[in-house]
Amino acid sequence: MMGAVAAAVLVSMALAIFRSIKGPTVYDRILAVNAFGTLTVVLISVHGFLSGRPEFLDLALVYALINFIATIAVSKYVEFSHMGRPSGGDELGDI
Amino acid sequence: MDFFSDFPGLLNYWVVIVLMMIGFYIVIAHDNLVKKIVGLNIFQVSVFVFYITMAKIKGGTAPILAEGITTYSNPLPHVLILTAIVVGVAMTALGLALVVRIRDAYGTIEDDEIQAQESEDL
Amino acid sequence: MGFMVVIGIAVARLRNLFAVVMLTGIFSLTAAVLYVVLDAVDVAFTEAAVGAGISTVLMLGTLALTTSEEKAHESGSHPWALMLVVVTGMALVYGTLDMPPYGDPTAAIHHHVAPYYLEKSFGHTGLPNVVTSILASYRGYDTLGEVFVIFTAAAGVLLIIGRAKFGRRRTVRLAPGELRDSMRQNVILRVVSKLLIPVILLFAFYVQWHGDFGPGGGFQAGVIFAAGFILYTLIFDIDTARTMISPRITRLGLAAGVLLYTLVGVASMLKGGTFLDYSVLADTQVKGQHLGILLVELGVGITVASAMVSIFFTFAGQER
Amino acid sequence: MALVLDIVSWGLLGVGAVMMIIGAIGMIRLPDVFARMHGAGIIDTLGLGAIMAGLMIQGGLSIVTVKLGLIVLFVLFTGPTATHALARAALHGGVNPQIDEPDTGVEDKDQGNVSSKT
Repeated sequence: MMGAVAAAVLVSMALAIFRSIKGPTVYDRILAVNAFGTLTVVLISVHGFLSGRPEFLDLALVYALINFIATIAVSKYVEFSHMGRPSGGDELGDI
Repeated sequence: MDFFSDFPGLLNYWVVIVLMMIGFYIVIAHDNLVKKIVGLNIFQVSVFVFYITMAKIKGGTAPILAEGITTYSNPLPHVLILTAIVVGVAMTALGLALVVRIRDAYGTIEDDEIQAQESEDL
Repeated sequence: MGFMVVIGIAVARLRNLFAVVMLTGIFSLTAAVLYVVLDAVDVAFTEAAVGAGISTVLMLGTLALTTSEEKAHESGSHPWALMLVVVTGMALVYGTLDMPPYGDPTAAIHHHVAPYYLEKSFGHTGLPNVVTSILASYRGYDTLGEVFVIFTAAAGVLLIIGRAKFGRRRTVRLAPGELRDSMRQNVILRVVSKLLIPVILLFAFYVQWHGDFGPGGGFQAGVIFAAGFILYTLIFDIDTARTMISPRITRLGLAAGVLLYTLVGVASMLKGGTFLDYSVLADTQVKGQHLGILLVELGVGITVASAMVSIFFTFAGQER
Repeated sequence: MALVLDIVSWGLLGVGAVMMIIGAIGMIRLPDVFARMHGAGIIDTLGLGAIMAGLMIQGGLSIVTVKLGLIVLFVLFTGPTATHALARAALHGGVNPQIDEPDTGVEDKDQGNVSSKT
């Protein structure tokens, strides 16, 4: 059963990768990366139970955390950094 | 996840080699400097995977001692790669800083355009 | 593994650098999953924090400073490059034919010092995480070298692009009350981040001190700690972040971590041992080792955290 | 009692797995970014939540359960926030087509959808 869950997660990961490679807009890619991160969290937890040593869940927590920060950084980058915007301003450099 | 560990013999190494070659190709065939650094990263990751693959022992678990477990994977490559990853990101940062600096000096991050400007100056 | 190849090829083909950076993020997440499957939890920890988090952010910073489009080549593909790559790959595949098969417990690598570490490390250091014991104690010299490399890299970044450029400086003074077009305006983000940042920093400390017993340690904790500040900088702006933790502090921390590491070594010399021999630091060997590893990991953590924060600040503070 | 718990946990895991796949298919099939966010939302909330709940029951009362709970809490906090930031970025960017990629080929029409909806 655990194996089935892991397989389902892997299939979803494949779909997310497909979206992130294909993704017509930048936002599709970001969305896919975010979803991929969530799927990774699940996969790590399930793998912990599969291999019988479920105490390594700190890892999954770090993944969730980093995933969030990366998504915020990317959203900020696409929202505020327009190259060559005349007004300059401090939103340009601080991604 | 069982089908990961049921891979026959050398397949893992071959995948590592394919990855390494992809990274190598990016580094030598692309002119964009950021792309080159990405290629370098891929190359790096392939080496990491190679080491970690060598460390794995079938039926072993992570090298954190606990009661009732006798087989552990080899911890030594893990240590080497752990530090290598952090050093790798420091190197990446240095490379990216150089790219930014090059962009300031030449106004471009394409290798061939930089070469062209250099030959004009001479 | 199949995923990684697909992503790698896609990275090679895509021309939009932004998409390439995104794919690199996924690539490194996949690599981290692979490490977990191959039992390297500590490595996966580091890769997740460093590869997926910090390097993505740094690459975005570079893209913000340069350009996000790769120019098309006139020459098209490079047949010579492809040929060279294929030939090298063939040679390497030929080389693997002599490698021991995957997961073979009789391979040469598992019979040198590894069994010694696995059997003796608990008796020597009293720590269940063998990776930490090897990292900080048996191979303490190596790790000291790595810390110096990180120190040097951060110093190099500061030297190369750390100075504000003349002529390109255009500081825009905002009238009081004028809306800043930034993420600070976004209430939801601001509130959630304010809630989360203390938790992140606390978690970093947990990883730092718990590294002796589970996956974790100085390198990972430093990166997570830095990630907390990076999040703050993303939500507010670089100037606000600089008032909170000034570049002086990060520079000081950069040196202090390395110094702490070295001083532990010197202290063990003064107490009659050799350099970085922690056994003499306390009454019993196990206690001494434990204390030494704790201090050394703290030094590593301080250096890594300050290095990451100062590198990020340097990139973020570049264009203003 | 143990059997009941097992059945409940398997049920939750199954529900979670199905939700994951539904969400991922949604991310592929739906027409534009804002619609696709709903697919990602299913993965974030119901998929992750159900699987974690199932694992919690498997793990029993221990530190593992606490950590799983922390993960769920964390993702429930961050997931919607990240999606919100992304949606804002997309909304602002959809008006301004210069962050488009040029090499999308056929699917460039999707961008038209985005800007017409915003």
